[in-house]
Amino acid sequence: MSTASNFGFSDIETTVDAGRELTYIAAISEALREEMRRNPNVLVMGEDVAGEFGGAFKVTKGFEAEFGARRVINTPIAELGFVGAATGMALMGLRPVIEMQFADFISTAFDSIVQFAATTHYRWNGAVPWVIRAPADGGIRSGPFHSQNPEAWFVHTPGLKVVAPATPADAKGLLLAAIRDDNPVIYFESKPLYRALKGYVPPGDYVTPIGQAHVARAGNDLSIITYGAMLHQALAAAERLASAGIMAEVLDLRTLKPLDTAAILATARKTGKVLIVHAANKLAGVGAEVAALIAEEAFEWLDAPVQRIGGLDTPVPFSPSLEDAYRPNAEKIYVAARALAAF
Amino acid sequence: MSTASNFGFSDIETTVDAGRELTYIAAISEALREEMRRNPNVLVMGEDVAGEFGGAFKVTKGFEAEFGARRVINTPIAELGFVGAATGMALMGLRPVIEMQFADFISTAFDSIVQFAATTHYRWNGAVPWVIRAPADGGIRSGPFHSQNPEAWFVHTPGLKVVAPATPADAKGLLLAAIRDDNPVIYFESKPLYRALKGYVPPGDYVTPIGQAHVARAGNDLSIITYGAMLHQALAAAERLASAGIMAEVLDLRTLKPLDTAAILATARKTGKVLIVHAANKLAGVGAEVAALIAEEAFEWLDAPVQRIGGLDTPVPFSPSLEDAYRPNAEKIYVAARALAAF
Amino acid sequence: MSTISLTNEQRLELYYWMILTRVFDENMVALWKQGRGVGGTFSQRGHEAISVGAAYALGPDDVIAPMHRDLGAYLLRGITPQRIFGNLLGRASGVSGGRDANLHGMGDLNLNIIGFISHLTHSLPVSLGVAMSFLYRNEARVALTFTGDGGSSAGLFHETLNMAAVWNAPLVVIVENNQYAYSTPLNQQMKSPNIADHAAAYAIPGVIVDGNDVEAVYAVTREAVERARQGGGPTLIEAKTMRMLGHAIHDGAEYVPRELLAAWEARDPVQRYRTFLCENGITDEDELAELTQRAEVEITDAIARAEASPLPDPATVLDGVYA
Amino acid sequence: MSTISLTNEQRLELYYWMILTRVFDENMVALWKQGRGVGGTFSQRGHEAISVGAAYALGPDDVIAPMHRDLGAYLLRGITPQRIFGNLLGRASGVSGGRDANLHGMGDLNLNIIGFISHLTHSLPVSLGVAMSFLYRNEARVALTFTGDGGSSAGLFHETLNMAAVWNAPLVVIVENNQYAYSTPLNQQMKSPNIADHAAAYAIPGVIVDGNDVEAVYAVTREAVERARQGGGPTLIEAKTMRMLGHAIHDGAEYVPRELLAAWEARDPVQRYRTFLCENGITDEDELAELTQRAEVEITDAIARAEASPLPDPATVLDGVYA
Ligand SMILES: Cc1ncc(C[n+]2csc(CCOP(=O)(O)OP(=O)(O)O)c2C)c(N)n1
Ligand SMILES: Cc1ncc(C[n+]2csc(CCOP(=O)(O)OP(=O)(O)O)c2C)c(N)n1
Ligand SMILES: [Mg+2]
Ligand SMILES: [Mg+2]
Repeated sequence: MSTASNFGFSDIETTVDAGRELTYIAAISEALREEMRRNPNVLVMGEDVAGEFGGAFKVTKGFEAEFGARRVINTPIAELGFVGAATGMALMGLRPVIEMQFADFISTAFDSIVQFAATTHYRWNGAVPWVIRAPADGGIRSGPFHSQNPEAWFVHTPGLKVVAPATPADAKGLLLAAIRDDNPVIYFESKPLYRALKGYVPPGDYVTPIGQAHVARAGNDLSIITYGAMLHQALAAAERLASAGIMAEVLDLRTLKPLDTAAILATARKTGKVLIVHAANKLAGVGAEVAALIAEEAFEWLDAPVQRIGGLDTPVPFSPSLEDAYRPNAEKIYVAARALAAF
Repeated sequence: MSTASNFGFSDIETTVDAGRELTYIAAISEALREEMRRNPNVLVMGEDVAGEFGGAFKVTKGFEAEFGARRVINTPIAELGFVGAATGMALMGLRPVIEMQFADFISTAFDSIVQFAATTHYRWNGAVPWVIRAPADGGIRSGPFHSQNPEAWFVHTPGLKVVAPATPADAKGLLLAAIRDDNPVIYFESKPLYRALKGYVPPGDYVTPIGQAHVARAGNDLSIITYGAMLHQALAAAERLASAGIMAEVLDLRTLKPLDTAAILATARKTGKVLIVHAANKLAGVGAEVAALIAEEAFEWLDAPVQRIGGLDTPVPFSPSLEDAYRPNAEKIYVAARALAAF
Repeated sequence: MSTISLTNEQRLELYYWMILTRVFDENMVALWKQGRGVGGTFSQRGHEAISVGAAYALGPDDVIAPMHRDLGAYLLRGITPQRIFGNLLGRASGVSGGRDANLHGMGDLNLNIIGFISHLTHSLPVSLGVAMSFLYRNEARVALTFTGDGGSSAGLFHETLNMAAVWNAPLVVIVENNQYAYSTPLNQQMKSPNIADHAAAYAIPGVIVDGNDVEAVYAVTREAVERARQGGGPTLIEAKTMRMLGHAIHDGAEYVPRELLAAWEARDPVQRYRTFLCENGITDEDELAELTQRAEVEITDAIARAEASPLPDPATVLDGVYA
Repeated sequence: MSTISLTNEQRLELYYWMILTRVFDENMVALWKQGRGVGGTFSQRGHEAISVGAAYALGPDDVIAPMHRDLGAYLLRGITPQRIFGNLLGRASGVSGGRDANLHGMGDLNLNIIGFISHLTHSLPVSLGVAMSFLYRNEARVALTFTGDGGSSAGLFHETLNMAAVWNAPLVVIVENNQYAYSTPLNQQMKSPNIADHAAAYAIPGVIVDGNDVEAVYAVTREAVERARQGGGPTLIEAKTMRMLGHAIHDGAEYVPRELLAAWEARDPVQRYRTFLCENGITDEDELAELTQRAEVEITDAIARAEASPLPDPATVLDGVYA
């Protein structure tokens, strides 16, 4: 996986070869288009999603032509209000898929998400089956407001579900699962993977169940628990570790809420050494919950301190030299894993 | 400490006896009044803070009469906008102390806090010395929107400081420290302590430094790490544990960002057994960071799994029967601590 | 008092919902004064004509999203007094099953009611979304929602009205301008006292109505609802009234000038309609007394049943977080 | 072309800032096309008259909070082209020291400039707070800020104008209505095309001005600034213009009808002022060519220096999170 800087603005390939190797973003687009064909209650809304334009990253290009303006809605710049409107639609049984232009702007809709949508079923049985697609993550020289990974805010919030696919297949599978889920689901897509990562995507109706992590690589010496773009950095590190005779197991969480605690504890108990990696701020990030869970429930199996690598406790800096210092990568993972293996 | 249900609406005592035993809320009010007398750049703003009314909890009652309308500003219901306005004032060198009517409404101002105020110094050296006073916490039958403990969102966010006093003395000392700090500080006050907790408060200029935890009770058998109203539940549990021959050390974090990692690691290494307690949702809460830190840096000293008790992963339910099930208390702490001691 | 084509039967219905709301409110206040309440609660006094008059203008398939002073709307739309007292008292039988407090969280989609949330002013965009679902499915239904003068200062007021206008949504927004947001008088909230003035900038109709005149509220709401139903888009209605008691049960509202209250007391919406009905020979004091009596029985009975009903089983605390 | 009392010297100054902005922009676009850029950037073409005309109306102690199409304002207020190119290229010498991207984060309190943030429309409330600090300290200073047509749909637009009106704050808000928010045309953003209409509901002055006429922009801004300075409170100004290139450097803006662009091209603010200055004998083509030449040299030099300057030391990544 490269971190190509043209991560986002070109058109998405629409012709799929027989081997069904799709880019990550093409998988998102395909899942959405197919589900809109299957289910007339599914619609998309967000800034610039309609018309020939089809969204900042072109995920919905051609959608208005196929599905009509009623199902492909351009919104004014009013995230708080239009997520609220999506909640109203969802309460009436529609299934809006909301595109945030960048995940960074999800905070603008915060109250609509964490106070209204997240609590409504608990309070009065109102189901809110919307999905927010949030183009997240950095490494692409986009600066503090186009690089954020804000998932921890939502994992801490009762009533939401949170997913973060790392592969084209899961990009499709988790989006379908998210749309079909009767709850508000935040779907964090990884911009650096958009056009840089290709992989096999099953045709047709393919679902990755929410709540199931995936062992992306098996190993006995230590566990690397991660998600999103960092999966590929972890896999690259694991490859190098293997050359050094260290067999790392790599667990791709895929769903961040609800966490697959069984899978987390299984790998921790299996290897006894755990390194948790994510691009988001390490401090009080999702990795803290994973580490705490392991320290609580796999303690007796542990042979070493639970390690974490994450973003620094700063805004995401823009300049390449600073962003590289800010951001985890395969090299940093490799170094930490070697130390852990040697513990 | 009792959880009296009249936690908030009566006037605050203003005559202070020679022993200087003040309620928690009187200590807040005193700190604010005294600092406004000392520093003409300090002002208060928020919904209903002005006039004879003086705020939903009466913290600023009489302030407009003393300091004038210029320094005691009633705002319309526009949290996002008025926190933004406070940021502008702060950039010009004023020190606004913003009252959120309830901590639950801090999410309404989210972007102003986490995107603008928190990042401005890192991005262009703009110092934002405001304080948000956020009346937090439940146990008082106030339901999902008047009982929240949202500190974890802010601890995860780079550029903020977060404090949570548990005693009248720290209520004063941390408020003064927060006002004098050149950064945006969120000050979580505990509603259940407002009028239910009294204690000695030093006169005059008394500061509790930001970033320093406090050993509220020393002990060797296990550590209870906590903050806010739960400190008093932990102390009550420790008392009972002592009768059973178990000597618990109780660490009051006081500051949640930056965490006093030295104090946390010291107590963990000292006792080898740690129980972390907070009223906020346990899942991906501040306690997760504390547990992860310990699992990372005190691992070799640990004699038992790191335990956490927190709120459930639900909105805070209103009904007494449900809220009691939701919320940690001395009994639950006692039970968990006994099991931990026996590990 | 405006006159529109309401049958006398309908007028008595309107009156009954108002007196039921008033009796509910007085009993609720008394209950709390006796220390039998749980948490806080909001008095409804003064708002009866708005909540009842507006809700009465809807058809059964229309959706309503009331705010915290719209008890009358909940009652009229079919939430029983017992379920509401159950909510106030945190009972399992309450609308929210003991989960949400006072008049919040009282949604019931079977009755086409969206529950209220503390955070102002989220009923507006949510109702816009409800209205958009009607356009989506080509249904001739309308969404009606409410905000206070205070809530109108929030950004959502603007975002919602702007999008509703662009999308021509079948949405009616009523601002219950009761002169105060908690302790804050109107002139500290906005410079122009007429909130309906905002409508012009959205290029939608804006109407000011006497919020203490139930038939007038009914009439303007009805007109807006029918316009929306026929594709005419959203309307902003400002109903002027006065909050006659404190913001919530604990609030003595000493900050409100007594003369102001006295002036509005003379325009009490319930008493005023009573006088209108009698003076126009639509009914007489005996029949009205009977209605009051019926309301008293209904409310007293509801309180007794709600108080006698159990709190939720703590073992259910985790239930219902997810659908 | 409106006429107001500007000296010829001032007019040449206005022109210089506009041509400097234009030359900066053209060089920047070329740089990015050559792949020498870092991240994205926003073209300023079409916005020169607004950013320059408005900023020129301020006194040195007034505070300005520009948006992402106000390059001219940054230049006029004293941020050097080199520091701005340094920002765009992520250099240590950039205004934000490599921390923030493109024209964001370019605050400098020594120059009375508030930095822009991506999240729309936070410059508004922050500038309101700046204005409030002037009232607080009894200083005769004014805050000026900007938003796009797109940003005017955000709730902060309402919250800010409402509070500014109630507080009578010395604040001027200019909406740069360039017909599009990214790909979204005005009629999908709002029903009424005149954003200044909102002013009436806040009971503050609202003015529409030709955003391609630098002297007109200067004149209305100057009037609003002086009113604010004298205690007359806030003004909402809507400057109508057209975004002449894509939203950002990567955007070809195929969604904009070519005829629309052609129509606006004929009203190009720089060319128009050039014609005005020549036709009125204020200057001649030779002098103007010389100014252009001066701008070219300044910008070329700035680019060279910025490109040659180092990236930030990675060891400093943690510096400056806290004050
Ligand atoms: C976003 C938000 N901020 C603050 C509050 C606290 N609060 C509850 S009601 C209220 C006043 C509401 O005034 P108004 O909208 O005029 O309604 P009224 O109570 O007068 O009927 C306030 C400030 C809230 N519920 N939501
Ligand atoms: C809250 C928020 N949502 C979305 C965006 C993404 N975004 C950046 S610029 C833009 C369009 C802005 O349009 P307008 O305000 O008209 O300014 P213009 O670019 O036309 O000058 C959008 C949607 C943002 N920056 N902030
Ligand atoms: Mg009101
Ligand atoms: Mg625009």
